[in-house]
Order: sequence, then C-alpha cells, then structure tokens
Amino acid sequence: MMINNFFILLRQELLISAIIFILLFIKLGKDRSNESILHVINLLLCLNFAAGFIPMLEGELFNSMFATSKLVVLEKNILNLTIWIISMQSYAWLKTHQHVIEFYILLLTSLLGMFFLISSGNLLMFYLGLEMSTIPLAAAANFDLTKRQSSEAAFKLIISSAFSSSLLLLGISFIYGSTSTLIFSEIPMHLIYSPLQIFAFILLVSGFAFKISAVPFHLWTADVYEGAPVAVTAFLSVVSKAAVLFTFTALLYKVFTPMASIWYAILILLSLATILIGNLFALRQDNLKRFLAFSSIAQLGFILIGISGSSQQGFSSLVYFIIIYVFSNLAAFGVISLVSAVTGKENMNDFKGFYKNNPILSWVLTIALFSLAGVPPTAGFFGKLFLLMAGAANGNYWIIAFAALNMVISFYYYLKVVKAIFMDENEAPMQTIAIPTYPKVAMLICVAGIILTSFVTFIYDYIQSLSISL
Amino acid sequence: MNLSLLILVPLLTAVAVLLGNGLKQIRAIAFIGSLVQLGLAANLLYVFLQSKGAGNTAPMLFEYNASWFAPLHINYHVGVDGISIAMILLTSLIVVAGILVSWSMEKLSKEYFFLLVLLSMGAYGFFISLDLFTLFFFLEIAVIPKFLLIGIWGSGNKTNSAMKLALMLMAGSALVFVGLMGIFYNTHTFDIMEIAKMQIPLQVQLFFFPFAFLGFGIFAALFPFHTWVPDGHASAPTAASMFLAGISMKLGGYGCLRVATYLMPEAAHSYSWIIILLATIAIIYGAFATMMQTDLKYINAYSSISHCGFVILGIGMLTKTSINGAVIQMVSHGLMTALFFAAIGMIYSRTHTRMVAQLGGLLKVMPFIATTFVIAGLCSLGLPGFSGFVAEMTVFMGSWQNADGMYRLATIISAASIVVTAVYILRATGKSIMGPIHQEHEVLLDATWNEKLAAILLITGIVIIGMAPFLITNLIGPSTDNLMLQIGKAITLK
Amino acid sequence: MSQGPLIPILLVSTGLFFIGMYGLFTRRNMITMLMAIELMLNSVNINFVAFNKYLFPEKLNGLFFSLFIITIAAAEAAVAIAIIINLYRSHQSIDVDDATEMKY
Amino acid sequence: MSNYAYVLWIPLLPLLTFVVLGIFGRKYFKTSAGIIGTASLLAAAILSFNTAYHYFLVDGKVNGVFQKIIALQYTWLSFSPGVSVDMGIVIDPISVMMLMVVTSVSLMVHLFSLGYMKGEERFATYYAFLSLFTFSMLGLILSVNIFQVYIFWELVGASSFLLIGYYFSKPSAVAAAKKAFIVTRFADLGFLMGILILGFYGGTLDIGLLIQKLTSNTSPEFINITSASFLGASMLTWGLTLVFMGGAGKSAMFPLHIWLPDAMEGPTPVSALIHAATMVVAGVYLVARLFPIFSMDPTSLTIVTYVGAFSAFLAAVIACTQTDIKRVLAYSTMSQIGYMMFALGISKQGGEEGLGYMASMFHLFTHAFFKSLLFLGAGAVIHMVHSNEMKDMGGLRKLMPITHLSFLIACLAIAGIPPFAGFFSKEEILMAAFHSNKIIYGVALFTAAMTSFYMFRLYFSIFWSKEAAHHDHHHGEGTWSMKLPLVILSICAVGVGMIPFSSFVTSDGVALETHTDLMFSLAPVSLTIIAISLAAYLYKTQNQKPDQLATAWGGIYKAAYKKFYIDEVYLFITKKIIFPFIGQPIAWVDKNIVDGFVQSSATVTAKISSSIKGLQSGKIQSYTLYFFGGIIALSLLFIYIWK
Repeated sequence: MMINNFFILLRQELLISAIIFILLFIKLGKDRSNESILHVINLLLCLNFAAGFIPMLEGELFNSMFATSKLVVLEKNILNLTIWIISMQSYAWLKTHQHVIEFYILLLTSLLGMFFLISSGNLLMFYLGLEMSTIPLAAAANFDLTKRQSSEAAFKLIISSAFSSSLLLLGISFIYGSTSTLIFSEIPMHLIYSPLQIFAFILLVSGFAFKISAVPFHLWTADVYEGAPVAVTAFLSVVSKAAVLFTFTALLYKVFTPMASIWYAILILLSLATILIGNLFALRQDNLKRFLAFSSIAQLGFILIGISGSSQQGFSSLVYFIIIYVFSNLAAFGVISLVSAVTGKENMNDFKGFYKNNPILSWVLTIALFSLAGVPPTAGFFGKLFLLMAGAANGNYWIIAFAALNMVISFYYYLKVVKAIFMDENEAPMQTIAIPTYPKVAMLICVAGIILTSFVTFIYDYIQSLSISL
Repeated sequence: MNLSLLILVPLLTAVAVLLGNGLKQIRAIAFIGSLVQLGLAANLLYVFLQSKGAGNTAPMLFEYNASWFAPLHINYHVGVDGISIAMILLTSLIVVAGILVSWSMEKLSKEYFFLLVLLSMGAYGFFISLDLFTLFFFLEIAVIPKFLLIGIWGSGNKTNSAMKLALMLMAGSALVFVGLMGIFYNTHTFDIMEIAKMQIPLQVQLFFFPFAFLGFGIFAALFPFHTWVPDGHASAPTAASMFLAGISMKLGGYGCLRVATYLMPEAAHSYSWIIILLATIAIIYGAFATMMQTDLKYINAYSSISHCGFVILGIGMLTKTSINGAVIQMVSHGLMTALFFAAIGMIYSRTHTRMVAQLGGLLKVMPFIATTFVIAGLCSLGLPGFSGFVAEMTVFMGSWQNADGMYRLATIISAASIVVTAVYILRATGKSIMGPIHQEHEVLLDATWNEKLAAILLITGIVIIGMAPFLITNLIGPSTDNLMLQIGKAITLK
Repeated sequence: MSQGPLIPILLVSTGLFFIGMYGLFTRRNMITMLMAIELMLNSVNINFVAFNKYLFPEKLNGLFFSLFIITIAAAEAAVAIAIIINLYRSHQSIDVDDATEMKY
Repeated sequence: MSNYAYVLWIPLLPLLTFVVLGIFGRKYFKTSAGIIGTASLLAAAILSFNTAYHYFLVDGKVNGVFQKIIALQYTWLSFSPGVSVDMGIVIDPISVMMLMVVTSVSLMVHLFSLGYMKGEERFATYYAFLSLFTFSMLGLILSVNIFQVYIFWELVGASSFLLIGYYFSKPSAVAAAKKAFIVTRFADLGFLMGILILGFYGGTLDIGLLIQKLTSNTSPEFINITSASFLGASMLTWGLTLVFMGGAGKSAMFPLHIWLPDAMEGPTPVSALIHAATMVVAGVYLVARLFPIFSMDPTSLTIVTYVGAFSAFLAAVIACTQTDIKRVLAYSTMSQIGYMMFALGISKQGGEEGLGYMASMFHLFTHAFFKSLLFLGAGAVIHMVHSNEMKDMGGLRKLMPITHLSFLIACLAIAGIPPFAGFFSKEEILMAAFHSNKIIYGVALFTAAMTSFYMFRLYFSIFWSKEAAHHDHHHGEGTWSMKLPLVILSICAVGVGMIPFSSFVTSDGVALETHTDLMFSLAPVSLTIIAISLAAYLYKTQNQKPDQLATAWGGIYKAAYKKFYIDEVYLFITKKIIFPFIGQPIAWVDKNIVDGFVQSSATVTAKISSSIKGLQSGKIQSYTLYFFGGIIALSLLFIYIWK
C-alpha cells in the first residue's frame, strides 16, 4: 500500500527524475546531433506535461514532509507547461550550444527542487527544495560559458542566494527554537507574538522576498536577468518565481495565520515599494531583458497586493495571474530569445522599425507586452484587475488607487517598446528572422493562452474551487 | 433582438479584415461590415420603438445576462435603453463615415482598418454593457487602437500625442477602476440595475464618486484634464479623429451619466457645484482658447472641449431637461465634430496644409467640401435647423430650471460662449472657405463619391435631429425619466 | 532540563554569523566571500544543534537539519567555486569589483 | 371663421425653392433659378394677399375686434411639462400686415434681381439664399411661440450672413458678413436670456399664454416675476429689456447698429430686401408682438423710447455726412426704425392711448415700400455707374428717367410730404409723441427735418449736380424686370398712405379713429420744405458751398463723417482687450500650465528614476548590504514601532 501510494503521489517528481536519467543515458551513449536530442527532449517534456492531466489523489508522504493536493498538482502542471514552452523557445539558441544535455539536466533538477518545495510539509523539506532549485540555476546562469556577463550574473546569483539562504536558515532556526517543531501543521499552535518569532518570520519573509525579488531584496534580479542566457532568464522570471510564490502564499495562509496582521502590513509595504521602484527603474532601461526584469519586479508588486487580500480570492487570483503571466512573459521572452539567438541584439533601439520586416514577431511581442501592461482584450487585464480586486477586499482603496496609477507608469514603458517597434523610423531595420517550428509552436501556445484564458471561464472557476480547499 | 450581434459583427469584420489582402478587398470588407452594423443599429431602433409602442416600460430592453466570472460576480450583462440606442446609432453612423473617408489608406491598410473596427467594437460593447466590469473592459479596449492609430498613421508630433492620449486615458480608467471597486465592495455586485436598486451609503458615495466621475471626465475632456484632446485630435488621421471626438469622448460622457451619476446620485448632487464649475470653465475657456488657434484641427479640437463642457454641464445640473440636453449634445457633437474632421481631412488631403492663414476661397474650387465645412461650422455655432442648436438650447433650458443663483450664473456664462463660438467659427470659415483663393489651390478637385457619401450621411443625421428634435427626445425621454427617478430620490433624500 | 549554556552558545553563534556577514560585505576576494558565507551557515548549524540539545532533546530534528545544511553548503560551495573559476577565465581576476559590468 | 391652415404654404413655398435650388441649382437651374424663385414667391405673395383679404375684410373681425387666430400648432421640442417649443402659425393684424409687406417686397426684389444679378456665376445660389431668407422671415412673422421666434430669428441672421457674404472672394464683404452675424449674435444672447427669464417665470414659451399670464396683475406668474428682482430691477424688466436687446441688435438700434452700414457690402437688392424693408424691422415687430407685456412694465418701455429716439437722431446726423449712397440709405433706415421704436415706446396698450403702436406699425408698413424703392433705385444707379460714391454720379436724371422719377417719389415719401405715404405714418407718430412726451416730439421733429435734408442731398447729388459724366451706357437703365419693380413700388409709395390703417392694425384689435389735423401737420411739413429747399440750395448745382459748410462745422462734421468713432470703440474692445487680455492668456495658460503640468509630470518621473539609479550599483556587496538593511528596517518597524 505504502509503496504504490508512494509511486502515485510522487508521480510528477518521478517523471522529471526519469527524464533526467534518460538524458544522462543519452549523454553516456554516442553523441548525437543537437537537433535529434532536442526533438527527444521536447517530446519528453510534452508527454510530461500531458501526463499532468491524469487525475491523481491527494495525500501525504514521509510523515507529512511531502504533501500533495489537487491545487499542488495544478501548480506543478503549470510549471511543467512552462518548462516545455521555454525549452521549445530556446531551440534556436541550443541548436548551436555544445552542452545541451547538461543544460537540461540543470533546469530539470531545479524544477524537481521546486516540485518538492511546492509540496513541502516541513521546513526541512522546504529548505531542501529551495536550495535544490537555486543551485542548479546558478550553474545554468553561467551557460553562455564564454560571455563575461554570463559568469558575472551566475556569480551574483550564487553569492546573493547563498547569503539569503543563510539568513533564511537563521530564521528557520529561530522558529525551530521558539516552536520546537519544523512541521508546518504544528507551527501555528506554537506561534505567539514574541519578538523572536517576529524576527524569525521577517527573516523567512526576506528569504522569500529575495527569491521573488521584491524591493529591497531585488537588486540581484536585473543583473542576473541581463547576464544569463535568455532561456535561463525566462526560467528565473517565470518558473522559480511562480514556484516560490505558490509556497510563500500557502505558507502565509496556512502556517502563519496567527501573524496575519503583521504579514499583511509587511506585504503592503513591500508591494508599494516594489511597484514604485520596479516602475521607476523599468522606465529607463534600454536592454530588453533588463527591462523585462524590472517590469517583472513591478508585476510582483501587484501580486503581493493580491496576496495581501482575503485569503481564498487572493490565492485564486494569484494562481490565475501566474498562468497568464507565464503566457505573457514567455511570449515576450520567446521573441527576444529568438532575436538575440539569431542577431545577438537585445536593445530597444535595435527593435526600431522592427515591424517592417517581422510583422508576426512584432505582433506577438506587442500582444505579450499589452498583456503584461494589463490591456484588454488580453488576459493580463483580468489577471491584474483580479489581483487588485482581491487586494481591495480589505478596503484599502488608497493602495488600489496607488497601484492603479502605477499601472499608468508601467503602461508608459510597455508602450515605449511598442512605439519603437511600430512607429519609430529606422533607416536600417532588423532583417527578417525565420521562425523555426518549435519557437513557432511555443509562441502559438502563448498567444492563444493570452487571448483565450480570460474567455474560457472554467479555468478561473476551477482554480477557485481548488483554492477553497486551502 | 440579440444585442451581442453588435459586438459579434465588428469582431467578425475585424477577423475578415485580417484575412483579406489588398486595399480594395479590405476596405470593401470593412465597409460592408460597417453597413451591417448600421443596419443592426437601425433595426435595433425599430424594434425598440415597437416594443416601447407596445407599452413595454421596462428600464432596459433586450437584456441578456450570462455569468462570466461567477466567483467574482462578473457577468456579461447587456441591454439597451433609449440613451444607449442613441449612442449606438451615433457610433454606427460615424463608423461608416470614418471608413468611407479613409477609403484610400495605402499605408498598412490591413492594420488600419482592423484597428478602426476594433475601436468601434469597444464603443458598442461599452454602450450596451449593464455590468460595470464588462463596461470597463470595453472602455479600455477602446484605448489601445487609438494609440496605434495616432502613432502609426498620424501626422505632426504623433508619437508624443499618442503617448499622452493613451496615458491620460489610462489614468482616467485607473480612477474609474477604483470607483468600481468601491461600488463593488459596497454592493457585492457589478450589475448596474442591481446597484441602482440598492442604496450605497452616502459616505461611500462621497468618497468614490470623484474617482468615477473624474475618471470618465478625462475621457470626456473635462477641464483641466483635457490636454490630450487637442494634440490627440490634431495628430490623428482623419478617421481616427472622427472616432476619437465622435465616439470615444462620448464614452466619457455616457459613463459620467450612467455610472457615476446614476449609481451615486446623492454624491452627484452634493458635488454638483464642482462639476458645474469645471464644466463652465471648460466651456468658456475652451471657446476662448479656440479663438486663438490657427490650425483647423486644433480649432475643432478645442471647440470640442467647449462643446463637451455642455455635456458635463447638463449632467451636473441634474434636471431632466438638462440631462436630455446632455444626451442630445453628445449625439449632436459626435456627428458635428465628425463631419468637421471629415471636411478638414478632405481639405488637408488636397491642400496639404491645415493652417487657416494658408487657406482661402476654397468655396470656389471645392464647393461641396466647403459647404460641408460651413454646415459643420453653422451646426457648431448652434444654428437652428441643425442638431447643435437643439442640444444647446435644451441644456440651457434645463440648466435654467435649476433656480440656484450660482447655477444661473453658470448658465449665463455658458450661454455667452455661443457668441465666442460664432466668432471663431466665422473667423475660420471666413479665412479658409471665403476670401481670395491662393492660385496654387486653383487646380484642386472637389470631393470624391466616397467622401461625399460620408459627409451626406453625417449631415443627414445632423439635419434630422435639427429639424425634428422630437424624434430624439421621444427616444431618450423615457430613459431619462428612469434616470431622474433615481436622482430625484437622491435630491429629495437630502 | 537545563538550558544553562544555551544563551552563551547562541551569543557565540550570533557573533559568528555577523563576523561572516562582515566578511561578506568587506572582502574583495570572491573566495573569501564564499568562506564568509560558510561561516554564516555554520553559525546557523550551531543554533540548530544547540536548540535541539537544550530545548527539545526528545527529537533530533535540529541535528538532521544541520546535517543537511552542511551537505548543501558543500554543494553550494562547489558550484560557486566552479563559477568563480569560469569567471576568472573571462575576467582574469577574482576581485569582486571587477565583476560590476552590469549596473543601473 | 374660415380655416387659415393654407397659410402654411406661404413660408413653405420659399423653403421648397431653397431646398431645390440649394441642392440642384448649381447643376440644373443655372439660369432658370431666377424664374423659379420669382414664380414661387409670386404664388406666396398671392396667397398672402388672399389671406389679408379674408382676414381684414371678410372674417377676421368678431364683434368689432380683430381676433388672434392660431391657424396651426404642433409641439416641436418639449423641454418639460408646459415648457415646449411649438411650431405654429398665428394670424392677427400685425402678422398679416407683415405677410403682405414681406412677400410683396421680396417679390419685387426677386424680380429686380433677375436683371441685376444676371450672369452671376452663383446665380442659383443667390436665389436659393433669397428664398431661404424669405422663408425664415415669414416663419418669424407667423411665430406662435417665443422660441419659434428665436429660431427663425437666428435663421434670418444666418441667411443675411450668407447674402452679405455673397461676394465671398471680396474680403470686405466677408468681414461685413462676419460683423453682422457676430454683432446680432451678441444681441441674440440677450434675447435668449430674456426668453429664459420670461419662460421660467411665465411657465410657458407660448406667446399667447405668456401674454395672458403676465398681463393680469393677479396671476401668480406676474406676482413672481415682478417680485423677483436682480440688481434692483424686477425680473420682468430684465426679461423684457433683454428681449429688446435682441430686437435692438436686429433693428440696428444704437449701440448695436454698427453692422448695418457695412452690411451694404451685399448685393443691392439684398440690402433692399433685408436691410431696409424686412429683417431690420424684425426688432420692432418683436416688441410689437410682446407689446401687451411691455405695456405692463414702464421701465423697459422708457428704455425702448429713448434708445429709439437717440438712434433716430444719431443716424440722421451721420446720414447727413456720408458720401456712399447706400450708407446714407442705411443710416436713414436706422433712423426710421428708431422712429418706429420710440413710437412703440411712448404707446400704451389699447384704445386712444395705443396710437403710438398703431402709428409705429403704420410707419413700418409704409417705410417698407419707399425704402425698398429707394434701395432698388440706388441699385439701378449703381448698376449703371458701377460705384457707390456720390462724386461719381450726377445728372443722371436724363439717362435714367424712370429711376429718377421713382427715386424722387420715394424721397418725397420718406420726407413726409403729403399726400405721399410717409406723410401719414410719420404724422401719426409725431402726434402720438406730441401727446405723450414733448422732448421726444422735439427730437422727432428735428429728425424729420434732417431726414428730408439728407434724402434730398442724396437725390440732388445723384440726379442733378454736375452734368452727366459719360459712363458706358451699354445697357441704359436696365431690363424691364428692373424697371417694373420700381414702377410698382412707386405706386405703392404714393398709395399705401391712403389706406385706413388704423381701422385694421391697432394694439388691441379694435379699430381706432384717427384724424389728420392740418394745424398739427403744419409744423413738420413746413420744416420739411425748408430742409428740402436748403438741400436744393446746397446740392442742386455743383459748387463749393457744401465743402465750406463742412469745414465750417469742423469737428462735428468730421465726427459725424467718422460715424462718431463707434466702430473704432468696438474694434478697440475686441482687438485690444478681448484678444490680448482674455484669448491669448488662456491659450498661453492652456499650453504652458495645464498641458505643461501633464508634460512635466512625465519629465519629473524620468528625473526621479535617473536620480535613484545608484541603488543598482552593480556591486554584489552593496546588494547584500541593502538586503540586510531591509531586514533591519522591517524588524525595527515591526518589533518596536508597530506592536
């Protein structure tokens, strides 16, 4: 009983590890062309994503170290989809790269870590998942082995993440010391407003804030995003952020309920700072990856507002927004990675008059940006507004007003890109870029997601029904 | 009749436009689509009047209500009353005319027509929505196309104007959103009709009314948030200016009426003096600012500020007549200003200048266009027989019924603007249409069939309202009565 | 059970932690920064062990946790050093101030 | 009582003509437009005379009182219960009288224009505009509703704008048209305000009801409107005075008269129609229409009186000095209208007291004929000489005998020599003035003398004076279509005075017994004769006397010649005050402050963002430092401050 239960509940994790092993074996065998390898990998990832739809039961393992539920499964599926899209998008870049398999192994390992992170029921498991998801990423960030910036980014990532995790650990140790337990379900009953616990909690929060890059713990983000290969940047900005957010929210709602008044205030403060700083920095960026880094920081501010709202609606709007955010952000990164893989250009000025030769890419990028900006009919509109609605539930309308007005600022810089693409004159616009099949499929999925998510209403209803169980 | 067609048809048209290729095909598709819309609107009017005639006194007709995001109480709820039908007719007319005047749009014609149609879809959706969220959704849909239309096909300092317009409108909708949130969390529904039945606490209203009203006010060029109007209109391509002034600015007025005033009447009543103050300033200030302009498009844009002031004034006065007037003024100004921009566009496309000083005596070489221009001008200065007169007089009458001394003063000042209007309209006409002609303009040709058709369409609308205003008052009268029930409650409450 | 020496031990660990942090902030050499981080991690280890021994001796959560920390610290160090080496290849230096290309 | 609904056709016919000619004229009726217009107007004229016949002679009178018949009425635009704009047709003495005047004069002008405007490029457009004007004027006359009056009032103004600006490529014409429209628009603003006030307190816009409600001392409306006061004057006074302001604008009363002389830029027949006979008397008609209400409020009536009298006098003085014949005529028009105005002003409602009212209407009636005759004559002269200036004329009596004769008749008529039409009407006015107000009487008398002086100055310097400078007489005196109207109108100018006007048109519809008493008419007539002979002495033959006289009068002459600098004052106010001190500042504010705020908000944001860029220093250690700082801040906040 225990055994097959084990196999069922851990199915997604096992699948990922299986893929990793397959890759290792491929590596052991005689070396094949990148194309064939990529075909196999994309197929595997697609299957992995498809497998996620097979219904599975809820339950706990390793005396509540590992817990899974429908919601967790959904979250993991979202991540599966994401990694599949990313891998398809980075086709153009990986085709010529000499360490394809290693790259995938790193990414998948980190994904595995995230899975454990999401379904962790114990601070120890949580810590393990966190580190397991971070360390490989640092290595992956360095994957443009010859580029100075790439290794600088990797260095910044590893150092700052190590620093943050040490602070996180300090927090955990204090919690352990003051509550005698590491198990999530037991912590709440030991929580009292003792300064030590508050301090520990703040340390914990800072650890999360670092991962999801909330101001003032965000400073690594831009540099790493800029330096790392686009695929890794996409992974950082979408997958790891999503995973950590899921965990963070679950932790806040389930474990730290007694401290609600405090974390509520903290979230508000962080979100205000994050939105403002993120916008102000995004305003003046020229490198598109860096620009997207700051824009994603600003996005995070909205997410925090959403989380700060009433629990159930907050959580569902979060998950909903993440789905949309995945599509929108990946669509943008897809175009940029393709362009930078082919031409090596990542600057806004290079995109002037982009529409002339690349109408399709331009539209994809535009739609993605509009979705990020939250303009109807793209789904981003709904995602963002639902977050704000969730935040408004507590009646703090001034913050909503602040956020809404900041949307205008963010609007400005998104439109700046659109302006560059469509309106600015450029005597030497970028040449026409051929779109390989895999990226094409990826973009198709993303655009379809952006357009349709809001009109296929059962998605939201489903999330809502799940998050009730929270 | 199924109202969703009003959204569906533009949508399909847009898709068809994307599929079509070659200017000829695309414009044909767009034109047919717009004609179908016009037909729908006409049919809507017909069935509406029929069922009204049959004694149907429901506040909203042809309602359709489907759940969209059930957990958030967001529904797709549509329905029309006289006011929205007037707006829909206006929209459909202007859409047809707009597509006609951009008949020979060579540059990126596919995208151009696509965006035009998308814009019209937003307008239709906005006017038929009875669910605040849906309404807001369509309101914002209508913003982006404007940005692209101005930025890509515009003239002059286009990108800056486009950016300014988009950002200011976005700021407006941000304010609106806050207002909606306030309404939602105090009534737990987005349904306008539901909310109208409920009683939002006065404190809440007082807090959120400014958000909603200012938000929509920015769309309606409320002073001092009007600065997007001149640049936006001036830089936009002809059809875009027509849509912008003819349709989009009406979104604001309609929102002020339907959402802010209708749902929060007490607040509207207690804030009315501010509204009226701003409106009066807008009217007289806009008029004088217009007097100083030298670019035809700027002249019309500033005069739009002044004219839309009448809409706000009518709403702020909160009497049945004045609100009637506000609605009529919306329709009238829509048609009139669209006609004006069309004429200016025709002139510009021939003379390649919009500077009054560089024009003259056009009546000699292009009598049709010149006549169109003069008619638009006369309508704008409120000559009887044209819609402008009816609208303005109704507003004055209604405002005058508001016996408070300050309001009287406001009315008088606003009425005084008709003199200033006469001054700037006649200056523009006298310099550009009359007077000696520049010899390089001697060879220019008169309007082509499509331009003529567009102009005639709009003129017909203007003249019908101007000659037989009872038609439109009968159409919107019952609906304004409904509004007044709500507002009357509020005023008696105080 | 007595928690007599707990406070002094915690003081020590805290001291260790901040020494590590100070090192991280001030040192220019990347390897040294890495070592500083190791210091911080180890101070946390001390915390865990001490809590476990003096507060909740009946279970071994703390001990296990510290074991895991050690392992992961090792992994972290491995990757970090690999990165630093790679960085040295491109920068010809492991001075942290040379790795400030991307800013603003 | 027969049904007068067919009267609807009288305005409708010109409207149809306008629509047809306006839309298809340029293409299809380039030459036949004139015939069409004239024909339809002829029909209208016949109809209106038929109406007059029926009303005055057959069945208008019910036991000795002319009834006010509402022939037609339907709601056009309803504002609120009770208050609505109705379109309708009222048949009462003055409206029928005006019907006759307008249609016949308009018909004459149509006829005259056939020859005068021949070969014009926009011939059809011209006739379209003429018909439009006629339609609007007729609509104005027949209004049952004060707002209907306003509507047609505006339309009349617009069509006058179009006609004045007919020669649109002539800047002066365009300027004149603009001036006319804007000045009258300004006056109309007052009219509108007046309507709003009266409508609000009267609770209706229907003229009949309004009169009914506001003329009984006991009705609540009347008590409200008289008790409510603003700046010391009762609302009734305000309302009426503002309405009169509108009238003054259209009728070119001082100080709103400045547009009339310039309006002469239009084609001369147009001046004959609009700026002599019909539109300019609309103001008088308006006051007459609301006279019962006016009669309830002495203050406003006094205003009417003095404005009228002063305008009459001022215009006469200016007319003596002008050299452009059309301008002379224009000022004489203004002066005559002043006559009518103060006649109304000094009148009372009903009975013997209502003499002034009747006299004023009578003068309006007669004046229409001889003044249009004068203009048409002048038109014929200008058509021949191709100039408006007296100095280019002289000795034309041989060249154009018919014109000469008709012009002479007209001059005698306006001068008030019996038995010409002007004599009778002017006589009544003077009589009324004499009985009510001696000062006014004096002014009127003096003005009458001056009138005859400048009219004959005009007459002599056109037809006598120097020998005929030999112009090209290619088309002699013009076609029959130009001569015929002159003849007809001269007959009228002689004849219409004989009509027992007082038995038809009076303030209360009851016939009024009037008697011309020789003793009384001795003074004015003798004065007139003296004036005429003076004019003859000065201008009959070419000589230096006028110039000497002019120099002798010096300043006054110059001032009068410069129209007392009133135009300059207006120019100063608009160009030197409104534009630079209101317009430009507002434009500046809008550009730099309102819009500047928007722009600067963007730049400020950009500045902030660039000023904080140091945060992202690229140094990993400072990042970690900020990180730690964040933790410290939060901890302090939540452990010590928050609690």
